[in-house]
Amino acid sequence: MPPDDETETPVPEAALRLAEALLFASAEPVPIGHLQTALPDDVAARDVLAALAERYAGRGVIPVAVAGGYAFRTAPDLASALTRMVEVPRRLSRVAIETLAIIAWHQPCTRADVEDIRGAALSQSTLDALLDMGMVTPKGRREAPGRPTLWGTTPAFLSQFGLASLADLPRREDLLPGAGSLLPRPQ
Amino acid sequence: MPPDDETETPVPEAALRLAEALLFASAEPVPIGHLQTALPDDVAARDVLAALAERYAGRGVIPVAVAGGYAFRTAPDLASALTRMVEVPRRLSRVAIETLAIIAWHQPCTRADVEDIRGAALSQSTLDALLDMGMVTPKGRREAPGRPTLWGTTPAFLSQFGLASLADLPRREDLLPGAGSLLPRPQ
Amino acid sequence: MTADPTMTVRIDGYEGPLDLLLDLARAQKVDLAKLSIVALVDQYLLVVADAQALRLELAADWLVMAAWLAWLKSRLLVPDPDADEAALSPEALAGQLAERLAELERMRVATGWLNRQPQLGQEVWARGAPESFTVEYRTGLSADLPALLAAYGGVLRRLAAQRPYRPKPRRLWTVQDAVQRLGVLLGTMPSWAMLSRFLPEGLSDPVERRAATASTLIASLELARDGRLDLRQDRAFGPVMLKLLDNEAAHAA
Repeated sequence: MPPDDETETPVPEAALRLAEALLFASAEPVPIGHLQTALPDDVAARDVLAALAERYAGRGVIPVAVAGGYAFRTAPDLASALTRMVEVPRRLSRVAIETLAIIAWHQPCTRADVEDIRGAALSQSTLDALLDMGMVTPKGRREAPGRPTLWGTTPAFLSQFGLASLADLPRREDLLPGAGSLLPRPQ
Repeated sequence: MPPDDETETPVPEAALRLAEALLFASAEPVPIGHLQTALPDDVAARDVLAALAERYAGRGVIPVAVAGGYAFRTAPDLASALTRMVEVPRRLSRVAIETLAIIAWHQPCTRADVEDIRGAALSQSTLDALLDMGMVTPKGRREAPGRPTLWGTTPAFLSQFGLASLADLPRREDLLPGAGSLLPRPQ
Repeated sequence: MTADPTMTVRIDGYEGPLDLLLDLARAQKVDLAKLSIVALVDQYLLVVADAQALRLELAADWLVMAAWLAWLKSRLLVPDPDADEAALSPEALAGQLAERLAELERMRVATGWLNRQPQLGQEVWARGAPESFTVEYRTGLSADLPALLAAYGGVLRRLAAQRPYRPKPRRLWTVQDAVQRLGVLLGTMPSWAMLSRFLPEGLSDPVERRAATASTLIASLELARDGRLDLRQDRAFGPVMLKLLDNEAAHAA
């Protein structure tokens, strides 16, 4: 959530209620622009979201910035208690998440790129699982022999992992500290 | 919501958070018994729901008792503020647009004429739909056994299809050379 | 050479040569940047040899990697004095291998990072029963004139396909008709006149017009044979000219 301004203007309760209802009603993240259109002109959506975050701090459901918008999500620490109570879809397989990670950090990239990095063939069922869940989508073709399809991640990917944008992913260089300048050591 | 007991025992915050998250995440209303299984034995689901109702009193979303259990719902007074009207242009079915075309080129004509030209029965609902949309209108009756209704197009039809007058409709012969001799002429 | 003889690694459970190599590299417990490629090669070859001793069916890529690693090791230990300048040095190739392993390791770390994120539907949940405040009101039609024309064209084509073909009756101008018309008209034209002047009137259909032209030409040829008219065509494909021959003139000729 955006930080409060130095000069806090009290957010009208009516605006807070409206934002609360709007974010609650939607399963998908609500873009801030959409929220702003529902609010009176003299109330900034940003301020309302900040006030909302404050009000829900420590509660069972909290507003979070995700996939370019804002949405209510259950608090992560309730995971184990809720898992027993609500229906939980199947988790992505290890290979699927590894493939997703490679696509996320190397996008847009081809299936051959993924296979090259993993050093193993990528089964169609893995790609199909990611496609079915809407985690990846074609992003054009590479201008190379065979014009292979390029893949990239979707807003659903951001939503799945609770990311506001791709900028929330750690930088590739930071994933493996110390390996930045690899020197061959034959002996 | 159930009324508070006379003897109020403070509901633990953890129970309140869990109930809040469970009602939020469930696709179906949560039966009170189901909520109880998620709570410690010494905490009554009824008390938790009462405390939750109190906490959300006057807010944008409120826990309500609905058929089968409890669920969050948008505060009724906010519904109108949140409602967005989306215009969805209606698509005409293939049968409807064919019927409309036949009436346009052959008006005034009867339902039997349309059936004869299309070579298939015409349901009343198709004709009703065109009537509802204001595309066709009765144009008297044919002086023939049964005095069937004659149909013609309306000014709304002309404006829908951007025609100044019916004379702007392309000639049959321009649509399919030799078509003139194919058509059964009523009478 | 430096392979730990106590280390036993089984080939099954690895997704490919690179997966195994990365695991072996990790086992060196050094920064990947300080990786000993030669030690890595030895360990890999040992594992592959073990697998072959166990008569495990090895996919080709395991053996290709083994052969390439053995070659790389020999080049690293005994540099080729006649090495091609253009070719990559063994050190550069070893560096590329180390970089590939580092990238795989980075992606493994990335996978771990993603796995630690609270996943939607696994650790955190969205509203289970979202409420929609979008009201669709249906006004207007998405149909336009092309759609209407296409629909009517479709009806007409279906109709054409269903009905037996009845050719349009033709009004064909017979030679007899033409002889008769020539006889009437020639009397009114004392001088040369074009053949087209003798065609019946109101012929818009090109087929009927061509038929009438042919009939009139044949009729004029017959009349010319009988000595009743004179025919002339000044050039190929030029207009055919007709003139009545009166009996006296015919005698004179």
